[in-house]
Amino acid sequence: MVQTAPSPAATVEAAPRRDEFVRAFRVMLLARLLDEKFASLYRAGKIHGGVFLGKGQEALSVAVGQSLCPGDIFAPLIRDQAGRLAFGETILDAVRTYMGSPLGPMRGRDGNVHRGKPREGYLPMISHLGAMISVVNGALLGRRFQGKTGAVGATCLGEGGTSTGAFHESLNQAAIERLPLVLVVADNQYAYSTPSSQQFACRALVDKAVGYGVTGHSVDGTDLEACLQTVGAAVARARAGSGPQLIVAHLLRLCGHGEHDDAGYIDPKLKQSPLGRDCLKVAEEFLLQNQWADAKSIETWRAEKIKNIEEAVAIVQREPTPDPFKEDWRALASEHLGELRSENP
Amino acid sequence: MVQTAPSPAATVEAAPRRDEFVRAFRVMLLARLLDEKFASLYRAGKIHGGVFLGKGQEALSVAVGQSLCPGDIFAPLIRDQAGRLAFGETILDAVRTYMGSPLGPMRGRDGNVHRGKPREGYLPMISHLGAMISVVNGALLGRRFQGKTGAVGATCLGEGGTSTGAFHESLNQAAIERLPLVLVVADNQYAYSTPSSQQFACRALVDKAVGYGVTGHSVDGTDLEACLQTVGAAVARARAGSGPQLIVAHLLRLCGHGEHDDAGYIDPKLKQSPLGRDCLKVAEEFLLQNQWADAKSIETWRAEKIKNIEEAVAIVQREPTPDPFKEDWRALASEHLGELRSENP
Amino acid sequence: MSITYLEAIREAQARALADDPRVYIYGQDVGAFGGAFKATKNLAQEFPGRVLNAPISEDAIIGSAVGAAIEGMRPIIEMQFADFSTVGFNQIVNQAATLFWRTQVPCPITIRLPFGGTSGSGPFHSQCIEAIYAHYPGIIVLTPATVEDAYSMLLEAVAIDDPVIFCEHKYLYYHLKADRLPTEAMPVGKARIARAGRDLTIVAYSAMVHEALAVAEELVSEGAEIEVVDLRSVKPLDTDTVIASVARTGRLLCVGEAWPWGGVTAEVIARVATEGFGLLDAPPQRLNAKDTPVPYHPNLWSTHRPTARSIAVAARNLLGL
Amino acid sequence: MSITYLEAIREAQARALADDPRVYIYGQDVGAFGGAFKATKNLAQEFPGRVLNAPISEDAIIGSAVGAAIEGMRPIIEMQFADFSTVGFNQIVNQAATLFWRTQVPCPITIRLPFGGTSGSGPFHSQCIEAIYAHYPGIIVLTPATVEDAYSMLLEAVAIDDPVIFCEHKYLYYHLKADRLPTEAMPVGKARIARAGRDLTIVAYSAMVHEALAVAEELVSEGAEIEVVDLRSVKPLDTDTVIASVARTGRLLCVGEAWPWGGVTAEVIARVATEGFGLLDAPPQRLNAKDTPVPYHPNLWSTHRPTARSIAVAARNLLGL
Ligand SMILES: Cc1ncc(C[n+]2csc(CCOP(=O)(O)OP(=O)(O)O)c2C)c(N)n1
Ligand SMILES: Cc1ncc(C[n+]2csc(CCOP(=O)(O)OP(=O)(O)O)c2C)c(N)n1
Ligand SMILES: [Mg+2]
Ligand SMILES: [Mg+2]
Repeated sequence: MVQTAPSPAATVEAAPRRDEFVRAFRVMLLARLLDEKFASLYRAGKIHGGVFLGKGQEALSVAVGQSLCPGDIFAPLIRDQAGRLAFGETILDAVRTYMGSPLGPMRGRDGNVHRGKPREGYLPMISHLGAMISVVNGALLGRRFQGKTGAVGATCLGEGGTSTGAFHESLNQAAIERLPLVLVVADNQYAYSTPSSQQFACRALVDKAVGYGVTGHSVDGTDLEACLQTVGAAVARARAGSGPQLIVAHLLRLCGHGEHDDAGYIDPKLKQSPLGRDCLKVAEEFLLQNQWADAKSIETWRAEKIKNIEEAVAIVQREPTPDPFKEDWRALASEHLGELRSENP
Repeated sequence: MVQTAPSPAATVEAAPRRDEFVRAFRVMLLARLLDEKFASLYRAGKIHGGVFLGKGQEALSVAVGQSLCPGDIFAPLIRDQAGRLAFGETILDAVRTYMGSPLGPMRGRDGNVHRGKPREGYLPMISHLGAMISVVNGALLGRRFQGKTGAVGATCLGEGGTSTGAFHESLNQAAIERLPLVLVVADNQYAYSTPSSQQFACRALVDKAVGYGVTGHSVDGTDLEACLQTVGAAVARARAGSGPQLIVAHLLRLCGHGEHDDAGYIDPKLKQSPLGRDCLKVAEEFLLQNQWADAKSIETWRAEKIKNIEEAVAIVQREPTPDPFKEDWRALASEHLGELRSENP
Repeated sequence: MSITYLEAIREAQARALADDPRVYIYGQDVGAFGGAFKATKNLAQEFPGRVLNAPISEDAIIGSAVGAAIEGMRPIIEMQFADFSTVGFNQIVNQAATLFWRTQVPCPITIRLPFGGTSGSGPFHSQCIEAIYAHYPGIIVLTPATVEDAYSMLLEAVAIDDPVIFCEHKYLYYHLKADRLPTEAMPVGKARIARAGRDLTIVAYSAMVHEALAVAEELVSEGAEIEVVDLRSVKPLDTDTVIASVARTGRLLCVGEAWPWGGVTAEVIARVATEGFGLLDAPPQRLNAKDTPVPYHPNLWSTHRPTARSIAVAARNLLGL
Repeated sequence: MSITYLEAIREAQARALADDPRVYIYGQDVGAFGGAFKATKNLAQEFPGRVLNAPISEDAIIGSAVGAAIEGMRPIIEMQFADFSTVGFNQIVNQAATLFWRTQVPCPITIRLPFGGTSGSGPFHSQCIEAIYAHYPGIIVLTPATVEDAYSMLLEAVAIDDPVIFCEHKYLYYHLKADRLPTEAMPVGKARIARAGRDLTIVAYSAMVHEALAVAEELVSEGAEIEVVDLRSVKPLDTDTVIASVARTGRLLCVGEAWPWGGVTAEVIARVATEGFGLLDAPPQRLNAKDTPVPYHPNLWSTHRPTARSIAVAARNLLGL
């Protein structure tokens, strides 16, 4: 897959590490480019509703998606384009959901980041922060009831989301049941406009772990290699039966809360600090430095991914839009228990 | 107040300590006797609905009520008869609420442990566990807005209540706003029938404090002197501006969840362990040992309190019961915005 | 042999656990203790590992049920009291209720809500909140009024591929007895003519069915034949049966133990008025609890909710007696 | 000069803060940022220390407002979206709503819910959930439809001694403009005849008022004079004004953007059917959103909710046009 010849520095032991890194980098790149495409479609008025990007969070996110195996469970959040792709989401599904295509997994009923395929262990978030964690717990419990072992469930949250009662109840629930849950918190310094100082008062978010009796991990979210290692280790621990793992990654959101937001409130000092580094650039430099890839291959990858994205967008733009007259307008699986009265005709 | 002559052991410095202890003991005794009266009224079918006792928790509870000053805020929970009395509740108010008297603070509209006088800083619990903490926060915030300083807000919870989202959100909220909140958790080993092992998985509940950035305190809840000291110190810290204080007391519930419950599920080993000691007996022995009181005075106190209780019950039993035709059946303070349609005539 | 409404609920759960390995029970104190009301008595012992105590975390309890349902399980969740479901509200109305519509993956969870007033239980252990769930799309809300329905509808609830709010009335738990469990049952979604009559239709559900039946009995001596319709399920609501009854009687009184604004009685009257207007010989009437929290003292409580006494007054008014 | 519905809400808050030292604002991002919709723009700067950012803790946000109210404050709480109030639900319906009834201590808190559908917002940022609050005793639920009402009713909400759910429609935020802020206003609790007519009464509230007005305008050419009643407040509900209108027109269509079961339309029709039955010349009708979550794609969204198009169909049916 990697198109550069192994550099002298790359020993035999380094090869898997390199492969993993390169694989992750390529997904990050794709995620960034796809996010940028969504942003430009948004600016062009081609997307209804909000657009939420993961800029600056790709290293962490890809590490989560890539640490999971088929059969695992993943409930990503709004800034997880990279993790979604790494877990197996297709570009087409992402574009279809943003554009509201009836052929996408949400069929135009739900949109943007609210997408998933529950049957494939890929859970579609609802908007209420913290609400997906217990759903992952339940999926893991379900597996346990069925005697299926070995699977891990991962889910992502912002530091703002840790203030929800749902976060607390579900992490505690996972701890009591000793579920293989990996809860990944991206402390990106802001919840919308609210700085972390107005969100929690503990010295470090990871200090919460001890109060639940779960393992805590802290990681530099701008450093892909660190993310791969920390998340990989946490997933392995969970899989091995060590119970829930809480990962807190430190980084900065490098975009607005959504594309409608210019994020003028972000402290410039933070942008200049190590937290403000762009994980994609850092990873690219690392690649080049280690000669795990050269500039040309990176350009090739980029071009290739842009092509893939443009193709997907072109396909979706030719697809029909949802037809309200073909909708069954039924919220129940039990057809015979539906009601169709006093509604909009 | 103390009717025994100072023992030789009681030095001048010990006098305030002794007075505090004796005062607390007498309230504990009253609380226990009042609880017992409620239990016997319940068995006699004279109380509608449940009866919830604080047996085994009086030392902790009284320490909370007694550590507060007039002007402070207190939101007790179901096992806080002692704390309520120490904070200034009258026997009559307690009896009236249990009996549903229209002359009580809840006027028969609410009953048993759901009582308080918000205007006096004494907040009436709703049943939903954890829900009172943020109300205390808000009262403290209100004081802050009004420039009133120096007050502390205390509230009580069981270890089971720490599993609620409300506990988490409100403790975090208090920490962010650095409110003078004292949150007292009685880890009495069970939430109804559920043992602590099925309620949380951290090694010690007090380990939660660090995750909120608040001060944690741990105390033997069967030891009155320890409770007075620990709670007193925490209240003083809160008052001095050190932000929220989380106290976790270890003890055992020495009664059923309610009087309908024989608590057959309680592990006999726990009953035999130090946790299972009866704080009232321990305090009584301590009194006698230190010669801070003799058996005779304790008997006198007991008789006196029984008399007070019987008098109160006799009064309440002669009081009218609520008259539905005198009720205004209005849930709104804004009379002009009420509606009276399609209701039960 | 005789079996109570509460025992019927236990038996239905025992049978569901026995018949279907996908069923499990989760809730506070439902394990070895058998639940606050003993609705799961001995089930943990009879079905080891399938009846789990939960922490006091209603949000996480419901959320986890959705996750397990996605994986093919059929959880039965016990809320200790219906009133406490308000802290799990979001997971019910936004997570469970939307799953199928959003993803085509069914969400077969049954949430048992011990609900309704009993004397001395006060504002937070007495509520009838079926309407707030029925208002949301994607949820089925059942309100069995008999021992037989408690049993058969709970079994059906577990089999239904959607979230079911199962409102079991605490007053009926011990007060209602039957000789045996039913072997066949009306399907969910169908209302039942609890008593036939031709002068007035009283539509009721849950505990109020029994108050209505008492009134029907009482008013016989005054020459009135009252038909009592037991809704059984408030969502879906069997408008056809209600309207057919009104077609026979020409008069409608709808009784609910819940608060007035937007409750079952509003929905029933709105349906009859819009779809069966011409059948009404007199204005339809409704009777609800008073619009205040549920009071603690029995004197107040028995005035707050409709009773045979107040229903009889309304019925006589409607009948011109 | 022209002022939007959203600006009116900002101005009302500015004035409340200026006039009454007991008022403060608390909610996510309401501080320096000015709120997700900019409804508190510059207020933190203009009123230092009185406009506070909250953590993502709806339960604690509402609970704390109740505590502050007990101490004599008059908090204004902003929920970022109405849909997220479901995680603060318990504190609203069980804590705030019961305080006065239980203790005689008033609970003057205003909870602002940016609510209602906008294109592309999907199932969790579009909901109309006024009915679940109106169902509970002890709560006032306001639904201003005009810039003037947004301003005056919000000011009145802050002055009211009870918990007020203030439903501000996100679609109206930018779409609705007025020349100036009102200097006098109708009181809360009174409905408004938004347009007089004699053939049909359309009862609506919030954004639907404008759809109804468009229909009234449109049907003039077909010879129909439609009266439009803007409820303004859904609890209390001004039944008298509605019934007086029906007395004039004989026909009633009630329109709501919420789900059908037990919504405002059910309550209005139930009231008119029970109290104004004889005034109706035809069965009353109602029109609601479809009984599914609110869809994301504009094609679906605009079919899910009532619009001038679908209201016109229903109106023509009722008028026999
Ligand atoms: C319960 C709840 N309240 C409010 C919101 C509105 N909201 C959406 S995203 C957001 C900020 C989230 O911040 P954080 O969790 O730090 O994640 P980030 O956006 O920084 O990735 C808020 C308040 C919500 N989605 N859910
Ligand atoms: C949110 C909520 N869920 C459930 C209940 C029902 N309930 C009342 S007391 C109780 C057990 C409480 O245990 P704990 O907090 O340990 O207090 P303790 O009774 O031991 O003093 C439960 C589950 C409740 N009151 N509130
Ligand atoms: Mg953040
Ligand atoms: Mg306990």
